[in-house]
Amino acid sequence: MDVIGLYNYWIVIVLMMAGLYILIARYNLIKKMIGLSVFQTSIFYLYITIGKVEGGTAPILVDDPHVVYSNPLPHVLILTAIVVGVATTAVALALTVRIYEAYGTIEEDEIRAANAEEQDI
Amino acid sequence: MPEFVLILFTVVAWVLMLIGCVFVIAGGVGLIRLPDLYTRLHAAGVTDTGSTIFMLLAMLLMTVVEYQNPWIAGKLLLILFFTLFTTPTASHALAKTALLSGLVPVDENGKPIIESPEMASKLALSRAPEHGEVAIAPGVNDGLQKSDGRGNENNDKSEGS
Amino acid sequence: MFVAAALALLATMILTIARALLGPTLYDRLLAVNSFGTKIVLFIAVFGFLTGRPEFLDIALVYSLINFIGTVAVLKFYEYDDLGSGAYQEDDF
Amino acid sequence: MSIEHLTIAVLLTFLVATAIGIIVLRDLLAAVILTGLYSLVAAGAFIVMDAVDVAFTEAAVGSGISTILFLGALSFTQHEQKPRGRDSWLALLFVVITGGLLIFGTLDMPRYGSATSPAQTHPELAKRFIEQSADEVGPPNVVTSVLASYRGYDTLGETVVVFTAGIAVMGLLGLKRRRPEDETPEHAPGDLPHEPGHDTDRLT
Repeated sequence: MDVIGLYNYWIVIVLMMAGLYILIARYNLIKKMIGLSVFQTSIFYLYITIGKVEGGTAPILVDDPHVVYSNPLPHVLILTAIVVGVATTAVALALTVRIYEAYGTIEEDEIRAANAEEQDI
Repeated sequence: MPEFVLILFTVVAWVLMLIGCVFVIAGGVGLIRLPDLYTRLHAAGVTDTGSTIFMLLAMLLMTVVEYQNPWIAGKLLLILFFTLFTTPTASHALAKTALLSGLVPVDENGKPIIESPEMASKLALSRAPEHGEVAIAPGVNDGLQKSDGRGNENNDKSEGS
Repeated sequence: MFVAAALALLATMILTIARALLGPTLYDRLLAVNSFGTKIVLFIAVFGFLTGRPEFLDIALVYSLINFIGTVAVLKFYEYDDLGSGAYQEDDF
Repeated sequence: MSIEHLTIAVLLTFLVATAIGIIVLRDLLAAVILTGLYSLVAAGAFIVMDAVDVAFTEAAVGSGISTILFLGALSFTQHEQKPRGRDSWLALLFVVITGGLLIFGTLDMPRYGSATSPAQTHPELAKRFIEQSADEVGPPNVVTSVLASYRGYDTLGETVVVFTAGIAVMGLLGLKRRRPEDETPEHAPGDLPHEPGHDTDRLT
């Protein structure tokens, strides 16, 4: 088994699972957003890992024709993803603030309890 | 540039870089081993300013030796400039906010220097004393004299680090 | 030379991360994060020389500024219990 | 094992340590601070892996703007409270099984840095961009060329998304004062200014 060659992927998966665990097991909505951003960054990492070429350099052209460049395409995709990611984070946090104003709490179980109570009445 | 100047530059760069490395590691160890926040600020200050100066100067010399590119040297100087301005400011703000929130500094035996968290926040809100002036703020002074004026000394330390 | 510096910086980063994770108070974590930022700036500069492409120093420059902004934003949040009425925008951008 | 491999391994281990710290910490402010650290470490690792533009954006957006957005949200809600979620064994089991399956899946992935992986050898994509973008578009930074020219519509769509998000945040929070001492929502100004930062990034 090639540890150096696969280490990046393993770490990406561990990070993904860490983010997923926060999303599942934590009830606080802001904590969930933090988990989501941890998950997001691990995906960025997966793409950049795929784009890297051994012995390559950053895809900024130099005069020397023998230079090997890393793959620029994943970088472009991830640039877009980062910006879109922060936009979604902003919307989600705004939703959280609204939820707090409506329910007085940002804990998922308390919100559920409040909803159930409302339906009973 | 003559050969011996380049060799001299490289040697000096080596020495500077080694000094920088020593500072970096000393700061890191200090960050772990020192007892409380205010002492750890000193350790962080060693890496933030000391090692930055030495390492960036070493890199500046290596730029002269290897690349002769004024842009790289300019960027290095800008990094040095900004780091020297921003990190002490951040440290100062950190110490001041910690004191304001009532984090009491302790001496080497773990005994608090300032009597209570409220005293610490009062101390943080007070103006720094002028030269020869003892009073810090009305009310704070009594508490400080009981601890032999060491709180006063500590105020200077935490703000200057 | 640069390899030695990179190794020293990596070793110190380990200690700094340990402080950020252990740190009993929030200020300890903040101090560790701030210090880590300075170290990563130095590391990027050293790494640029190591790989022979020191053009990337401007990234290190941006890092040093962002690091400062982040620390000051968090401290302002502590001190005034929120980010203040719009004042953080000037700090930030 | 070269210094680059060592650096990446160490930085990745930092990432895992920080992620575990985020999971364990109950204090939201500490978790937000650690998220900033996480982004900073990730950005450092991106530089080592040649993605300078991504590192630039990640440092500015992930470590700068995201942290400030989180702080803004915390200042509107209860910031001193602790998240109470249980350490659910079921969740842990699910996560471990999913992770195990994914790790099993990675055994067939191209190795790190492989120059013969499908992503590298597809003849019409990366190779063509690197060889011809200087003639066709101009700037020496290939990422800039692809972002602004070959995938220009994609970037336009991204701008639309950011604009929509800004409108959504304004619609959600409204323009009324939240608290006596505050004005306008903090998010709306917060998420627009990263566009200029993004542009300067493309020029590098």
